[in-house]
Amino acid sequence: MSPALIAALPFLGALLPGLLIRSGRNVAAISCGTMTLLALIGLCLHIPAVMDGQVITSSFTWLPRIGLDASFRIDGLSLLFGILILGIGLLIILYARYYLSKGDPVGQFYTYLMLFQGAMMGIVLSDNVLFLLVFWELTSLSSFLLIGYWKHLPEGRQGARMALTVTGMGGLAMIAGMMILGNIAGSYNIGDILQAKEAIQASPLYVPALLLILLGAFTKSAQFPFHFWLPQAMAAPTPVSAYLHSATMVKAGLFLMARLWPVLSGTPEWFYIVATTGLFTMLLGAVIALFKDDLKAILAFSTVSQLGMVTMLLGLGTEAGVIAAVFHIINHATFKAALFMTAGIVDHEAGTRSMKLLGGLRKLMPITFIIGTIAALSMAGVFPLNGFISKEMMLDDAIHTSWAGHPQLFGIIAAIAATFSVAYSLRFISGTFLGPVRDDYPHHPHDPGLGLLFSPGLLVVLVVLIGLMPMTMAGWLVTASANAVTGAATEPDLALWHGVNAPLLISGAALVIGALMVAFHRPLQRIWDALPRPEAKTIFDAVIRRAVRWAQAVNDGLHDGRLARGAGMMAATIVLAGTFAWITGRAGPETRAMLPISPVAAIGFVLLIVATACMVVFHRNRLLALVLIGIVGLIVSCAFVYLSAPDLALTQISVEVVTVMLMLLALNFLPKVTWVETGGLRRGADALIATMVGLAFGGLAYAIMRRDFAFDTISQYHIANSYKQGGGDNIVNVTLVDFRGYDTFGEITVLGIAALVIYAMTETLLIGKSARKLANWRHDQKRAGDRHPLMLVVATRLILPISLTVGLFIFMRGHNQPGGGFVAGLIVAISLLMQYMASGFAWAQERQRVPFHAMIGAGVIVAAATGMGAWFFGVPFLTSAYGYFKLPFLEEFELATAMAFDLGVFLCVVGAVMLALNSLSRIARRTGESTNRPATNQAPPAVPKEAH
Amino acid sequence: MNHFIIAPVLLPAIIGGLIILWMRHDLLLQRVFSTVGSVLLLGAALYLAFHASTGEVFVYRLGNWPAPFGIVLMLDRLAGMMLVLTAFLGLVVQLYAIGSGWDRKGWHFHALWQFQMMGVMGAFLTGDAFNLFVFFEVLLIASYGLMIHGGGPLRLRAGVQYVVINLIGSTLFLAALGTLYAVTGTLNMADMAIKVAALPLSDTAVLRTGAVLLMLVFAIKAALVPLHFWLPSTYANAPGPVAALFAIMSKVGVYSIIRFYTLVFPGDSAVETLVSDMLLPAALITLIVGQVGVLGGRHLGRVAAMSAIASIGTLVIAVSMFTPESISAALYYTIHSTLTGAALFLIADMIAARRGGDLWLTLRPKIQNSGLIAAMFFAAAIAAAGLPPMSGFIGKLLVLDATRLDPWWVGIWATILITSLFAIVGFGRAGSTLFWLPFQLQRIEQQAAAEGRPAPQSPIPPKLEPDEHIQDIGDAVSPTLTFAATGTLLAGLVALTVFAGPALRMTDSIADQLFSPHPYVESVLVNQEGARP
Amino acid sequence: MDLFFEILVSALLVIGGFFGLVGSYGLVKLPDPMTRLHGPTKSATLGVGGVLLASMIYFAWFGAAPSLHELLITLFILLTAPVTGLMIAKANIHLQWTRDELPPTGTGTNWATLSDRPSLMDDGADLRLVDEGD
Amino acid sequence: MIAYALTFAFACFGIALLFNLYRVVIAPGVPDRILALDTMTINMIAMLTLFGLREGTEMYFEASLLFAMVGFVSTVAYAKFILRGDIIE
Amino acid sequence: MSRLFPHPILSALLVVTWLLLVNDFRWGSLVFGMILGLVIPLFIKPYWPYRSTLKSLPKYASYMLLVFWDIIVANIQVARIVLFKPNSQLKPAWIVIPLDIRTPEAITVLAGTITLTPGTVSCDLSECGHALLVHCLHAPDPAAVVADIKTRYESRLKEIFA
Amino acid sequence: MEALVAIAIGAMSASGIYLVLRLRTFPVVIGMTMMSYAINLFLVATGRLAINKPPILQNHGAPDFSAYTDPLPQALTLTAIVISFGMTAVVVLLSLGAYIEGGDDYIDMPESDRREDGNAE
Ligand code: NA
Ligand code: NA
Repeated sequence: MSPALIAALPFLGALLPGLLIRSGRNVAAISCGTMTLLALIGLCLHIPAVMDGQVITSSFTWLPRIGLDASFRIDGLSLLFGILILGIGLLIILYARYYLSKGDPVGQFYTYLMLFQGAMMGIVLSDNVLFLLVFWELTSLSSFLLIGYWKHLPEGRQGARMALTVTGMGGLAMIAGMMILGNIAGSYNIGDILQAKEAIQASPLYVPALLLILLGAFTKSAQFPFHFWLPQAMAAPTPVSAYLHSATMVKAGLFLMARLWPVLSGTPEWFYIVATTGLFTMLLGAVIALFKDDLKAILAFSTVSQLGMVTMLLGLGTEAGVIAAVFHIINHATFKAALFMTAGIVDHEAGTRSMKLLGGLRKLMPITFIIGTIAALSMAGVFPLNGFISKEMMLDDAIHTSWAGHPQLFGIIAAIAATFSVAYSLRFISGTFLGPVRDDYPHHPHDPGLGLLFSPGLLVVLVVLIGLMPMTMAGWLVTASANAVTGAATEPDLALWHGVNAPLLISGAALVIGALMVAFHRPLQRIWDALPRPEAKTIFDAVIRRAVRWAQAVNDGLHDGRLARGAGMMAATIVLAGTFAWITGRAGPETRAMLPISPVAAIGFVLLIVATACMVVFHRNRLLALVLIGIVGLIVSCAFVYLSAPDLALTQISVEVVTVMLMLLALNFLPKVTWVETGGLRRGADALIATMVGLAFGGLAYAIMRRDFAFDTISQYHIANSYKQGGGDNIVNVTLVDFRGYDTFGEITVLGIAALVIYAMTETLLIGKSARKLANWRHDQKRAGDRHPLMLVVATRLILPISLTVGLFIFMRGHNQPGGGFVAGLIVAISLLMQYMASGFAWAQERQRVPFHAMIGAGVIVAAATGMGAWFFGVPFLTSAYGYFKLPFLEEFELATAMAFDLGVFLCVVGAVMLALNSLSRIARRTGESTNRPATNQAPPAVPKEAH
Repeated sequence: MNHFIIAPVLLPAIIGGLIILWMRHDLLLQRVFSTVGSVLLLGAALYLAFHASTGEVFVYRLGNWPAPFGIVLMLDRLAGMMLVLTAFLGLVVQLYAIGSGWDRKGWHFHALWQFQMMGVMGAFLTGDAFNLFVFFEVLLIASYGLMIHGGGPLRLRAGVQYVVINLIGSTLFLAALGTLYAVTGTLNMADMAIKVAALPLSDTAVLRTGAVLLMLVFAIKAALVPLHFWLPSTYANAPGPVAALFAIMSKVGVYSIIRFYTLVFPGDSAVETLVSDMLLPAALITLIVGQVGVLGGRHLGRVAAMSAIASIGTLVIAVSMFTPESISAALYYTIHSTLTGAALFLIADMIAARRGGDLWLTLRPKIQNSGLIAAMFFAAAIAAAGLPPMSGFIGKLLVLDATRLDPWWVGIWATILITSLFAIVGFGRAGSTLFWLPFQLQRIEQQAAAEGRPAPQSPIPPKLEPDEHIQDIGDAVSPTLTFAATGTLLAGLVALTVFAGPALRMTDSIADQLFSPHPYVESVLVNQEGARP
Repeated sequence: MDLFFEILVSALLVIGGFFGLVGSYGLVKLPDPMTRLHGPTKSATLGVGGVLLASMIYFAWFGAAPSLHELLITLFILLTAPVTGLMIAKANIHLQWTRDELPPTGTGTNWATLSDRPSLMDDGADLRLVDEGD
Repeated sequence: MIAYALTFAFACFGIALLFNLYRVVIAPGVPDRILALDTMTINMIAMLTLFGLREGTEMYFEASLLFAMVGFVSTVAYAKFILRGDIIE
Repeated sequence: MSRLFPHPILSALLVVTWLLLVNDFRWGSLVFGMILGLVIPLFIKPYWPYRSTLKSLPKYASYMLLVFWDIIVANIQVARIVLFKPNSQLKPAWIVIPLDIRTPEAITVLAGTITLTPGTVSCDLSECGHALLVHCLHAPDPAAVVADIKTRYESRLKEIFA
Repeated sequence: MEALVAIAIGAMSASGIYLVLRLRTFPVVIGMTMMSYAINLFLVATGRLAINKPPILQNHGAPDFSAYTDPLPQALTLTAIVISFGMTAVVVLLSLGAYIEGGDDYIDMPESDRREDGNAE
């Protein structure tokens, strides 16, 4: 079976429970089990080839450019781990079927479990480190889901997050490490990397890469100081714990260290980091495990310890160490899975996992007792179980290791750790099964059915068999995998009995002392409890809590919703970056002479500066600010006239009046005064930023104005062709409707959309809460009588036709003289607005026959249609045409498609301006103001006769 | 081909125009027209992208004026990709908006949507610097309308800020364009590239200032720190589908940076590496700020918003290298982060609709469809945090790979990887609070019920009173459609992962084209048959 | 003849400038808002009128073609200045004057600005005025 | 001669504009400010006309005309605002 | 005819306006101006519902000349007051002018005239439109001002407006 | 003359920015208007200053480039004026809407945008 398919089968299996979600536990378990079994069979089919020393690979290109390929390999190491993952997985699937209750979402459980299984298989089968990383992170994610499976338990959620955080962190470090490794080796392919030992170890980046990769491995394998997540993960359902912490997740780190052992090991860095960490973790985990009361906590810390032991063995960098490590991986998987399942059974049956509430189950649950005891004894390293053999090998390696010139240190610590292992194992047995039967178990414990017992039972059988016949049962696998790691072709000698040697003596002593420690557990516990010790979980929680608080503080402080903060930062950044760009460049001499300052200009300048200064000083009086805006606009318009930009002047001044009207409409509601709310310091800082901006912007303008263009500008073409090609004398207008008509098309769309936005928002304000607010609105202003003064009404009625004529004139002449569709549109809009102001909204609205919306839509479509008309002549969008025509008795006149386009502009402008102002005034009318139309039923003021 | 280039601009413009002209009062008709329009738009985008993929650069001379005197539209591979991405996102999110009923929360949703599309498409297609400004404004003004769609005090207030900041941005844009025009005398981007290359040394100060100001404009749009302050409140308060659509808006800024600083101001011009030197530190800080925001998020909308900022940081890190590999990585990441950001906001909206509009990351009762939404959230969060198996991981690898030769690589890698952890923790907390914590409440209630006790008061009573500006599940026209739309985005991410190879080949070819701009310039300025003299 | 028009134009310019200045000076000098209203509404009209007239004559005589369009601006200003004055006066009345301070209308009704009845031009009042006849 | 007259007129209207500005800024009430702004517009028209006269061009006629229109409308709007708060009702 | 030309005087005014705008007599402009004179009044007809017509155009022209003359005189007077009369000697006054004219157009013209002429500004109308409030800059004898206005302007306007 | 224009641009943009940094919507909007005046003048200035050389052809052609100021910046400015008008209109109404809905015219986001009592995990 292809390695890819083997890796894929669990993922396929993950889909099934989801699809069969209503079918219940059996279907889910069977389907998942089948997939697992298939994969296992597929894997086992490769055993002969692997035993021959072959490496089976298959590869699919995925991201060839960076060397991420979906490559798979099966060698001895993959085989070992694959068998563990799938084999124990199969047992877990079975066990979980009986462990989970009907109320649990079983479909989810199996999906997560299969996802996890697939991820693990991916790790062990990957032949590309980047590809391996994918699965590596997937195990973190799927274990997050598994650990948090019981969502209602706070411990479950916390444990899941903690596991994700720690292993996720390691995974991230590993990404960097793997990429460095791949860059040194020139390939991410594991086969290639394994060949590059010299290059890697000679690289200056070897140590960083090593550290980063080990960070990944240590976090995953719960090595000190990252060991704390593992016990927290015990909140998961027991089948999960049994799976993750015996055979799979935590072993991933070990797998990785073994996988990269050929290229990373053998250096002092490797030895001191890996072996030391492993040794210390072994001791630490064992010690802590002794003082835990929760069965699963004991097992968890024991796992930490046992993993430390394997790490230590790998860290030795010797072949013997690897063999012992590999063998212990197998042994640990068997007895630890059995132990977790036992603990699960106890929990399931007795209703508690706390040893304070347990004891004496030997009589009530004899089969469980036997299974648990055998497994625990193996964990203790008791003859003749499999744990014994690998522990002996470990002790043998340890006492022959010299650490920083201390030949004994390693052995002594290993021996102490072994003693504690004995102690917690024995305590597990005694605290659970031995002692008097109690009458206060939460439930009524008895042996469960075969469904729950089968898996641990089978594992215990293996424990015994491997112990008795290590070569037969596991020798081949250990050989294959150890050789895959070391690259050698040796046949390890696994034997139960090596004669009486130092390790055996140590073991014996450990057994005795361990038993004594269990006997004197109470005083030891008291000492332990009295010892001040950092609780890793507390520290982690505190770190995370602080980090989150800090992040919240930074986030809240930074994004505090103050506009001035953002705008000020923006302004300062712009000025600083712009200035930096300027000073790092070169600015040649000022080539243009200054124009003389005429008195007119001087007066205008003084007015502008005074008005601008007043604006800053008096802006709190809002109406005055508006008046000042009017003045500034007026002067700017005059400046445009002065600076040869009549079109701009027309546009600016007409836009300004509409803007002022808009603001007046809004100011009707808004407060009329802006109170002083900022301190002097803040105002000073703002003034500083403002000054910076002013200086920079003015300076830039000055620098530009005093220099000539480096090249001819493209506008020379426009000047030359405005009449010849565009048929108009007003170059600005021809530019707008022809050379750059597309800009104008976008521009009128903007205007139209603006009106739509305003309309839409008004509609929203006129419903719901805001509408109720408006209905009860109290204006803060005293109102005069005479809404529609007679003289005003009459005058505006006369002005309307005149200004329409003016608008038409501006429109028609725009192509050749200042003006055009935009200004014309504004003039017409303003003259219509005059009617609204003078005679009232309802009165004017009654006379308004074309809906403004339609005018906008029509404007955009007229402009677009004019542009598309060009297509019929096979020329691009907006290609203009014009011609001169002559009617009898009259002069020649010009017709241009640009005029049709300008008509679109005109319509859009009128529609948009009117719609916008209309919408605003509708808000005002919603505040309960009557209109002049519905008021007709009111009696007109009586005219006393005597007045005549 | 011929006139087809302009279709992505005209099609939505005309549909938008027709909607306001004739369908103002008929939502059903609007929906049909708008959807058909979006489908056609996607078709047009695919058609154009297909043609562009040959490597040919297509030029459309508006008004038949010769370049550089008129405005030209430009279609190359990059434009083609952005068109497709936009049209795809637009269609999917629009379907979400219809399904969720958001489009009936206020007026003119569909018209504004079409105009929004018009603006974005126009920005991607234009070959003229000032025209880019115009279409930026089109897309902005439409986005204002969409952002405040539905109203509500916070949304309107955030809208004011959004508009004001963008007005400053527009002002800056004009200043930059004025400066560049003053020194080069042209607005056409290809022509400007030639002028920049030929610029006498005495004028570099003005040019550099213009180039940097322009970069800052795009950085504002892209929300690069410290120009990002507008983003969190805007995105968090925008209607869900609108925030989702905004995922493409920040990309317009990034697109413009890529376009301008490969074509007009390449590193060997007088601008030198000024822009990339400024972009890189800003991008790193952006990434940090974004991920810190994810870590410290109290509100899912803001978490998603900060995640969007972080993705911009990652993206701009890649951009700032300005190598073909890094631009290719950036483009891949663009697709990824657009889809991811959109998916996150849609999911947040689905949650909000079931929580009375409440996205605070605090204990609330379990929501309807919790499992499915949780699964979607999980997938989107994985993508956002850059974990496998979603495309974020590949994107991250690509960015790491593209930066490995930079002298700052250690800092870059460390920032990217460490901040990823922030994201993992932040999203982990968010997901756990949103989807797991309610089970605790439920369990307590169930136990209480089983024991006949009155259920304890939940810590904070749920806010389930729908206000008019809050989307409620009861307003949804078709929840199925919302799931389908969100699922489509996630499927897009999966496809981007599985077909990362082909995707990267595409972005590689785009980057290659960007780094050999000669054919581009040639097709704009030299081959002008048929244009007016 | 040129000299005549030169003198005419110059005189108009001087007159315009003078009245323009006086009008604005009145705006500064006069004691209260109502009196200040008199300055600009009159003097400024003649001021700008003089200048416009000067321009018209100048271009008509010295320019290429006769030009009368300044007349349009003059007319426009003459048309609007009274309305502007009225509106500002009403604003002043609204802000600073009460019924008692103003003389009675003599018609038994109130001044419109201080009234709380609908405006004369509302509800078809213009029609009513027409019906009443002169 | 015309040149001197022009200069005189320029000076007059220039000073007038300064008076107007003074009244806009320093005023007991808003109507005064509005009046001053209105006068300013009128004076600006005069200035524009003088400028056109000096430069011998009639290119600025449209601008003057528009100033007149716009000045009227904005003055009415301001006054209406003071009178009624709502300028379109 | 009246349907086609709702405001014949207005139409003429528009033709003149157009020609002034074009500022260059051509037949084409005249034709176009006449078209405008035809179309625009139709377009604005709803905005000007109750037209009142001028009874006598010559009388109106002579009235205009009178007002024009008065404006010049007024300016000189006001200039003297502004420049030379100290504020303390100023005698501002409100006066009320009872109106005999009724049409809005006539009232408007009268009020406009008052504002444009010597030292007086029309300030308000009574609710019923039968009295006009005028402010005088310097009016030692208010009654005389009232009489002057009524005879000099109002009586003429009464004849002009139908 | 150039110096005056530059100072004017600087002064208007400085006052504009100062107002944009205020706390209430109204001064901010006014500030934006000032900014847009400044930028419009700036854009015109990028075509370099010219007096009485409006870009309107006198005799249809035979162009003498020195007789006309650069028309292109003017066209750009026109577009900019129109667009900023649309934007201003939107922001004016938006700030009014925010005032009506929110009850005050502060421009900063209220605290409720960022915080809510309760315990996250
Ligand atoms: Na335009
Ligand atoms: Na509302």
